[in-house]
Amino acid sequence: MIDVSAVRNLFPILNQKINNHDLIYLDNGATTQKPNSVTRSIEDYYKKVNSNVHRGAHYLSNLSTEKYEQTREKIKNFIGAKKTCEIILTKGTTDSINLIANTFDSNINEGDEVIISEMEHHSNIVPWQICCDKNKAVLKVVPILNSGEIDFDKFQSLLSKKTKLVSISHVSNVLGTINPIKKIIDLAHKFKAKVFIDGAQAASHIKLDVQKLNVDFYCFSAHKLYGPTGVGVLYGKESILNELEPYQGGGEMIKSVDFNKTTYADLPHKFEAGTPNIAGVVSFSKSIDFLESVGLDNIKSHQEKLLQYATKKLLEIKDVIIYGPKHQKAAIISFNIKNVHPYDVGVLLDKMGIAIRTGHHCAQPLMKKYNIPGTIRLSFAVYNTTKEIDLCIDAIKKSKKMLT
Amino acid sequence: MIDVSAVRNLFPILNQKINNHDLIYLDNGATTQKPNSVTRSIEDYYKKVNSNVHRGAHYLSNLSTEKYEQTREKIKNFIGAKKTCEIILTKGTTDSINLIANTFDSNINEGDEVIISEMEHHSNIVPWQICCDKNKAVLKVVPILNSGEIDFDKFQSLLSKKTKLVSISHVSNVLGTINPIKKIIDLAHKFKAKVFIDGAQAASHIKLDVQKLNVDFYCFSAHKLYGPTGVGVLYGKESILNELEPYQGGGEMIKSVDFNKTTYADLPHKFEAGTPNIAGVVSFSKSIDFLESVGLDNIKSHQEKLLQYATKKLLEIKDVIIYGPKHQKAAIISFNIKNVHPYDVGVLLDKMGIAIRTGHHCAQPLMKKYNIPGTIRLSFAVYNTTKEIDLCIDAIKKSKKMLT
Amino acid sequence: MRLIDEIQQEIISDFNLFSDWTQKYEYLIDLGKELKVLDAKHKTEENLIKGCQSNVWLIAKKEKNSIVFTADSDAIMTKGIIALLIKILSNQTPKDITNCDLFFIKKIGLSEHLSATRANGLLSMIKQMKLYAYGLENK
Amino acid sequence: MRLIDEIQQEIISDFNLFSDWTQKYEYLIDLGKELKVLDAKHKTEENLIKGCQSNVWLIAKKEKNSIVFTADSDAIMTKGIIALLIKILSNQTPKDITNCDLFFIKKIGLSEHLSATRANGLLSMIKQMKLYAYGLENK
Ligand SMILES: Cc1ncc(COP(=O)(O)O)c(C=O)c1O
Ligand SMILES: Cc1ncc(COP(=O)(O)O)c(C=O)c1O
Repeated sequence: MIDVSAVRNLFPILNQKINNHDLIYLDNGATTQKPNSVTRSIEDYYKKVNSNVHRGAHYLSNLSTEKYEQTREKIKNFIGAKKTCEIILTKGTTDSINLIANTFDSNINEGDEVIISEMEHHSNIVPWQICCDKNKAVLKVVPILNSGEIDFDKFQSLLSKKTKLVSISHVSNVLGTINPIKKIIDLAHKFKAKVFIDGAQAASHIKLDVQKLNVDFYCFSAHKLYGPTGVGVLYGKESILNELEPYQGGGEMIKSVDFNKTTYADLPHKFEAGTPNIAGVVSFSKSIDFLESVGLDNIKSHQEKLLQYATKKLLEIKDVIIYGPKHQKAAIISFNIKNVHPYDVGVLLDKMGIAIRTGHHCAQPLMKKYNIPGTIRLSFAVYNTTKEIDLCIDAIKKSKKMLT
Repeated sequence: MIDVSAVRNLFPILNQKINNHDLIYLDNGATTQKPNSVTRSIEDYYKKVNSNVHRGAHYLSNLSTEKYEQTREKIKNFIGAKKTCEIILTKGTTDSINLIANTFDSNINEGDEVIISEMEHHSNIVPWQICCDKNKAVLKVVPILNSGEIDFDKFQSLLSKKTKLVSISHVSNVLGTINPIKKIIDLAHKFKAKVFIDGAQAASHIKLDVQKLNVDFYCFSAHKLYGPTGVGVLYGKESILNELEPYQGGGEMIKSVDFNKTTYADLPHKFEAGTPNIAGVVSFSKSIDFLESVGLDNIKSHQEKLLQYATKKLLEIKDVIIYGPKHQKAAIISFNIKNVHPYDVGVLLDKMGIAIRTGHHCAQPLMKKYNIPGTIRLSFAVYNTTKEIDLCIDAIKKSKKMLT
Repeated sequence: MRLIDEIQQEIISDFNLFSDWTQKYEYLIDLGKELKVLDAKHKTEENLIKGCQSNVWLIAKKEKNSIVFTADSDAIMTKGIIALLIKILSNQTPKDITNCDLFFIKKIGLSEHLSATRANGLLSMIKQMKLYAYGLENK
Repeated sequence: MRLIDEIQQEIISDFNLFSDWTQKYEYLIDLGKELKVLDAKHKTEENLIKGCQSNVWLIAKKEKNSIVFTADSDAIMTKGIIALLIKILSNQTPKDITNCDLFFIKKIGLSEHLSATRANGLLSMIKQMKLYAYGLENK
């Protein structure tokens, strides 16, 4: 059980007034708020440590490097990786996916296939479109069922010897669907395809064990895990990462540079060219501390409770249509009200201090599948309460009345 | 004239004790310290604004987007660009260079040539090596004179119709050389070659006017301009940027995504896939405020004074060899002491609380040219004082005595 | 036709009567509902101004010396604001449209809807209206 | 040969005599200067442990039951620490080398030089010494 009010005390932004109402922040799928410890850690870093990493021989630069590498170690343990060198620090999920789409493509040749699903975020679509275009490979799309789940039979039938990579989200940012990634990974491996899992919406509440999952690549963004903006994680199996060419050149990603022959550094530095977001990375370790002190399982069950509660309340409103599965679902609800444009609801809720997201959620193909311009999305985090949901439901009712 | 002690008050880190000595931070070429206003702005952002940009229809996400875009506007004015859409926000100089090396390469075909110089930072070498390799183009290297200046005659003779791009640093991070970029740009343009200027070491003290310079691309990192880590700027002429394919896919860089046909967003969003380092970008506007309130010209003349003073004092020490030009030089001094390894000096200075950098400074080809394992580098910023230089000189003398 | 600024003043006075945001937004919604719907045949790709969330369709016709705008949106709130804009700008001369300053937006507290960060296509619509006016003025 | 831990204790006692860092570092520098130089022919790519800033060359030979290390560096401070390491680890049995805990480093306040963030090749050298010992033990 979580003491929500104690948790809320760690998040000063939740005391904001918006349009004369207490802020109710239900846009956690877009980004989460940050606990004091994260902000303080950024401040501390700049006021006491700031120096470039991996470069100097002086006290502060050593300290900076140590703190930077400690985060890597913490991430390694957080996701159950075997070695720290398998943790590449990027600027976010999108950066992580592009990194692999641009380097793993050495394994993708003319006629090969990459599989994604119909529910993917643009960040897990466009890089593969570009990658397949470039390599004359074919992008195959697993359709989803009306229930919002992957059509597993279709997935199975799409797999073949031509499949080089499967890239699927762990949790859909629109529907909340928790995909059966273990089954997907095991099946894909039978065809010697590698599997990339976009964990942007999963890592903040699902305990990971990348070794047990046997996943080849996994990624997420710190800003959706109560961490800073501009920091992302890419996990990759050492043996695979070692085979890939670097993505960006420059800075400390080299062993030696010569106009005739440049050799690259070992993992993870090979993939971390240039001065990284040091303050961000250092402070991200405080987010992981926060997650672990509250406990991922506690976060999960708290969010599940909110999900159940909000779903029930929403369905009591006439003409509400909820998209997505009934079970195996994360704390994300996408819905619409018959004959009402989602944008209008967003505008009115905002007037009442409620921050939600409306629109296509960077998943236009999914909108097309449901033939809708967008959805109204509520997405919950550890600091949300059933009282907030009550207020939100009231506001939705009021909006509906105004709009119809 | 600058009131240095007033400036120093804005930088709390300068009151640190390192190894029982007052910190003397002379590693500004690697990264600069941050004024309170920048740190405070990050804190404010997370405590009052935090929300994702370009996405929501709610109050905070609008505010966040506005603040993010205000920084872009400020950067535009800071460097004299014509339009805000010419300002691409990246994660740093290295990211900016890689972005262009990966997209401008559509203009680089087999047999074409890219010109860089012998004094470049690895970040302005390796991306072009990879780019040329990939496109079967030839990387040409302008040698530098012993004085540390570009061999302009050689540069002229390397230019030809085959030259598609010239990429040169505005200021060398090792030698401090201020390159004659206006001359380089004008000459290259005669051959219809585009010019990329790596301004990492220049933008904090040289007033820019990219339109007057008529430069095609210019880039720098916020963290070297008293700003946060993880933020970079890429300026590009609108007409050229418009012609380039996107670098990364995902998030808000699209107009519409369809499995059959994806169309990309307009500038600058086309090049900004994924959630950016919002807090970093927002706070960078405070760095520009800081630079403008002190005044770039004041910063420049203050640093020049430090440069002159330190150079004179250093040359009074027997067996000191300074690399680089005597004039047209930024506040960076690279030197060695005869028969002493630079690393040893760095270690001893560190013991005395003095943070400098030793080593190859990510410019191994330059080290090779001078046939040295590295240099000892002092690099000055607006908050440094002649008193700090005196203490540093004493420490160098003491180290020399211990080591020889 | 009355002057653009006169109409704006009138709208501002109307809005001043509302005591809270709910009334204001209900009024906007009503305006949106009352807006003459655009014939389906006009809802073409060509007339579309794509916002990230809601779409706007805009048509401009020259009648004598003035320009007549008709427009539509899939979101009712956007439509409400369109109705106001049409009230003000339709049937005005190209010159007046090009030169006008739409100060009413700020005065009635709707500037958030017309900021660059809003993904509703309204800002582009205003730009487009001025562009049409400019184009038709110089024809 | 005395035990590894005995030698470490002795070094710690020696260092305890110094009242400030200058003395300690001067001592290290002297050790570095006194270290038997490595013949140029041994300074091969193969024996090189490349640090980002200073290089280390390391050679291991088995003599009877123990291993003899010789090493060199281009930086004198690195050489000083190498001299200490050789004092402790050279002429010891492979087993003792593999199993030893180099606690003296921390005790005499040099751990900063042997942290993973230091670009002097020393840490890799210790790893390499243990690796050699392990390899030679099992031959
Ligand atoms: C001249 C030059 N170019 C490029 C870089 C790379 O900048 P960053 O590490 O911020 O990407 C630096 C900084 O180290 C530099 O001095
Ligand atoms: C499932 C999914 N994938 C990818 C992303 C992109 O993450 P970011 O914007 O942090 O790069 C998101 C977040 O919007 C997401 O929800």
